Amino acid sequence: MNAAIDAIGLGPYLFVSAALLVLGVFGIFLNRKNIIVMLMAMELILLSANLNLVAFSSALGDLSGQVMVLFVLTIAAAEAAIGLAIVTVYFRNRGSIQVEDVTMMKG
Amino acid sequence: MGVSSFNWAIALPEIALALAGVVILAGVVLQPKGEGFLPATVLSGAALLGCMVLVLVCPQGHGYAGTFVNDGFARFMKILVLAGALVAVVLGAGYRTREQRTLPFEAPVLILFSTLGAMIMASSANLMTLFVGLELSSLSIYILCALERDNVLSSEAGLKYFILGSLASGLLLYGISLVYGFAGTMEYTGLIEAVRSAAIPPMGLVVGIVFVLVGLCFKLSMVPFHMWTPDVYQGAPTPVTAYMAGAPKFAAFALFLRVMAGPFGAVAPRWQILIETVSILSMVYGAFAAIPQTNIKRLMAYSSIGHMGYALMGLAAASMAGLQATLVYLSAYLIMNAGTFGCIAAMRRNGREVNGIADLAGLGKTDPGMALALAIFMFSMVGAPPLAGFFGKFLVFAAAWQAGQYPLVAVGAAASIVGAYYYLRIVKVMYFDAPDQALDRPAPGLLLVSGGMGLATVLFIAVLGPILSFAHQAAIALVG
Amino acid sequence: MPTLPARLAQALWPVYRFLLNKWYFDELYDFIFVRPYAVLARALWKGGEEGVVEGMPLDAVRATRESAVQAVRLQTGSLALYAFSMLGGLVVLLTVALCG
Amino acid sequence: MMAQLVFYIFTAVLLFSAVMVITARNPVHSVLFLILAFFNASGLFLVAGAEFLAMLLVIVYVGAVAVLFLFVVMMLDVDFGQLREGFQKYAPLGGCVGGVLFAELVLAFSHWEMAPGRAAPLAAPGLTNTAALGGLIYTHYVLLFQACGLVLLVAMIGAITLTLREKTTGRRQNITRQHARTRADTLEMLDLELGESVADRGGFLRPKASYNEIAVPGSYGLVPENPQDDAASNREKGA
Repeated sequence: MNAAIDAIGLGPYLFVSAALLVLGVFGIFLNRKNIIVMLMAMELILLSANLNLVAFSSALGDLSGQVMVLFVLTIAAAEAAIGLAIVTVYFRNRGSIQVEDVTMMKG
Repeated sequence: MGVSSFNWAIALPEIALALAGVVILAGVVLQPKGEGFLPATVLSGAALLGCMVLVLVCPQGHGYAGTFVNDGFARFMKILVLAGALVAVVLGAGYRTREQRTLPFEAPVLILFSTLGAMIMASSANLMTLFVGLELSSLSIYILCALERDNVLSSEAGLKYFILGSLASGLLLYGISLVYGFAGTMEYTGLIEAVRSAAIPPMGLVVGIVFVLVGLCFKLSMVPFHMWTPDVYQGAPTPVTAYMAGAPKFAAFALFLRVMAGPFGAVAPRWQILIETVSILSMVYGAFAAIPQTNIKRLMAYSSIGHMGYALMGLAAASMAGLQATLVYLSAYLIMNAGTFGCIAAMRRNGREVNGIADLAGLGKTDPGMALALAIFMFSMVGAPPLAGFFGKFLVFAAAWQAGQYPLVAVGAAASIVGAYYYLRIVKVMYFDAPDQALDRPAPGLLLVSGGMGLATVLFIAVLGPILSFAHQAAIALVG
Repeated sequence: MPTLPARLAQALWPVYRFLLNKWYFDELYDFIFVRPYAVLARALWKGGEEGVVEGMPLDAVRATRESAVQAVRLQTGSLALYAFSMLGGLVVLLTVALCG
Repeated sequence: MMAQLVFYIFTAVLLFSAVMVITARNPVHSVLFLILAFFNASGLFLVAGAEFLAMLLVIVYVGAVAVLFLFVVMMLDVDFGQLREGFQKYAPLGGCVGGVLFAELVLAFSHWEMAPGRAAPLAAPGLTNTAALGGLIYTHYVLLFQACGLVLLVAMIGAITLTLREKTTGRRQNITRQHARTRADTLEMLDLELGESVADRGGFLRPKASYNEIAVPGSYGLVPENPQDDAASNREKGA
């Protein structure tokens, strides 16, 4: 077990990650401005999960959590690239990235 | 960990598929513009077929330091996934016509990579494998949805699926992190021990399980995590929709069964009620919301929501018979779903794609063959004997009844009756409404898919025995 | 005495009428059984058959259709609402799992 | 004590910048706050003893992902003044539901229990964090490592297929050809009668076929099969 996390304890880390998760979720469903802000909120959610994994990995003295974070970072980077590509295509077709304009299909 | 115990060979199909994908991509990129689609399709189809053979011959066992497992269950699911992907690739070839060259050559290659992700999901023995496979599969699908880049509906579908899908995988990942924090490992074998060792499951573990459940329910489009389904199905190019309704669903089911019956099996009482709830909601919502639809792709979206509800009933039964019934249900669903999408992809008038249910009017006179095939699929979806859908539904209902899930059976039966209304409406439109202008002649690839699947739907009873025993082996491999 | 029956009939006129009309059995039958039955049948035909038996599936169909239209109205196409429904589902499932 | 102080400073800035990411009016500010959030999260990783991941977060996230966001926000010609302000209609209800979620999470996290019968931890004593991780991803997790490589390949395919336009809007020249041209094949002198228009003679907007000669194939539209049609279509465009 890492000395620093021993002093701080697991609780504060989990609390921060829970707060980040809720903020990220808020960013996705309360925001009405811009789709790119939604993608950023997604990054916050992934960050909260990463924070959890690192904290647990450190507290357990087990490295597999950190390996998982490594993979998640890779995948999140790929996800951001794809998301931004899709947003670009959407913008070229529609001329807008307002959240409330994404309602061509419904019912 | 010695190299010999690493068991390289058990991932042979995956490795072969990955190499094939890279080679196809590299080879086709060098082709002149616009000429790469057909070679890419043919090669991808061949790769998927070859991979199916490899799945059947490749050795079974655990390997890769506990991250990967190849057992009877994985084998069953991989065959389903590969068959679904193969159908989608063939549909893509028939869908792209001289007039409508909207799909680029990357489409079959992306389907191939997505299938690879789905196969990794089916073989996961570790939460990390689960996540990586799921993301490989989903990221390819996000791109596939938006692939008709000059079509605003397609890019909207891609955008919606991407945002909601990444939200779901974020929640899934959060759940994985909590489960890891409880158990100290992500391997299923370790998780089983850890979960069993806790007398009362602590709150943190329960929260983690619920988050994982939600992430998987999203992929299966279970109510209330289904909202993306109709929009994405409608907007995505038809072969992509056909793919999405098949292979990724099977892979998500594979994960669902593996994770819930394996690591979290010991705390089944905590999550059983959740599964029953989403199963009931999906059956009912899928049946009701399909009624006012006028677009056949949207209708199929609601239909798939309902079907996933029925298939999940087998898991809610929490018995060996239930697992087996779910697997048979999925096989039947694969066949009738692929056939229906073969017909939908063939719906063109004057070279332009049409998707309205009203466009099918008079098909019984203008194209009796296709009308007959579509009618067979619709009756099969209703669950009329002796078609494929009947056996799936019957086995699932029987398993749920034996397990004492009477409310589930009652709701399922009621939803079936409501569902029959909208499936049979299509038959009515085809045979009794005044013929409209005739649809174009379908491409040979599409005829092959719908004809073949129509035959399979009718003759399902002939292969029921082997499928049942295959499913039985798979269920045994899963539960032990 | 050929006049005896006539006189007898005259003397016991009401009885004679009673017997002549076969104890008013037909009328009685008509009053007790036929009429109510006709009324009942008519009521069932008009009210029951057309109203209830034929109407009930119609009502059920109408109710089904209406609830279907309502169900579809949830599907507004708004991304934010879709995400919100997912979160709502998550919270409900979480609460059920934690309490159960 | 020192560790706690550092932890709480990082936490405070992290949460503040996360709030700003989702509430800032200008998306560019959101991206900048996202970068700040990543820096602080990397600090938290450091406190927890994950040095390699902390550095990776700074290099990959701040260096690549956040800059990609910034690039796209600026590339898309969005009228920031028109972006709607405020939250969705159901914000109060949404806030309550989110609050319930947060409360349940905090409740579950207040006494974190670990499984009594958990497996032996996977650790590599005596190695630095980076060396240990490197050892693991190339041995235990090699399959997943390769699968992640495929994820990146898929992302690359996607980004290229979706956004690369064959029909570029700009007209591009083949520079060497352009340099090699002489005035004679470029300019054409016309003698016009009084009242006659150059348009009647094929127009001067595009001097005949020589114009297409120096074009990068495809970037000037289709090469006309005969110059007469080209001139006609040219006039239409001019009109």
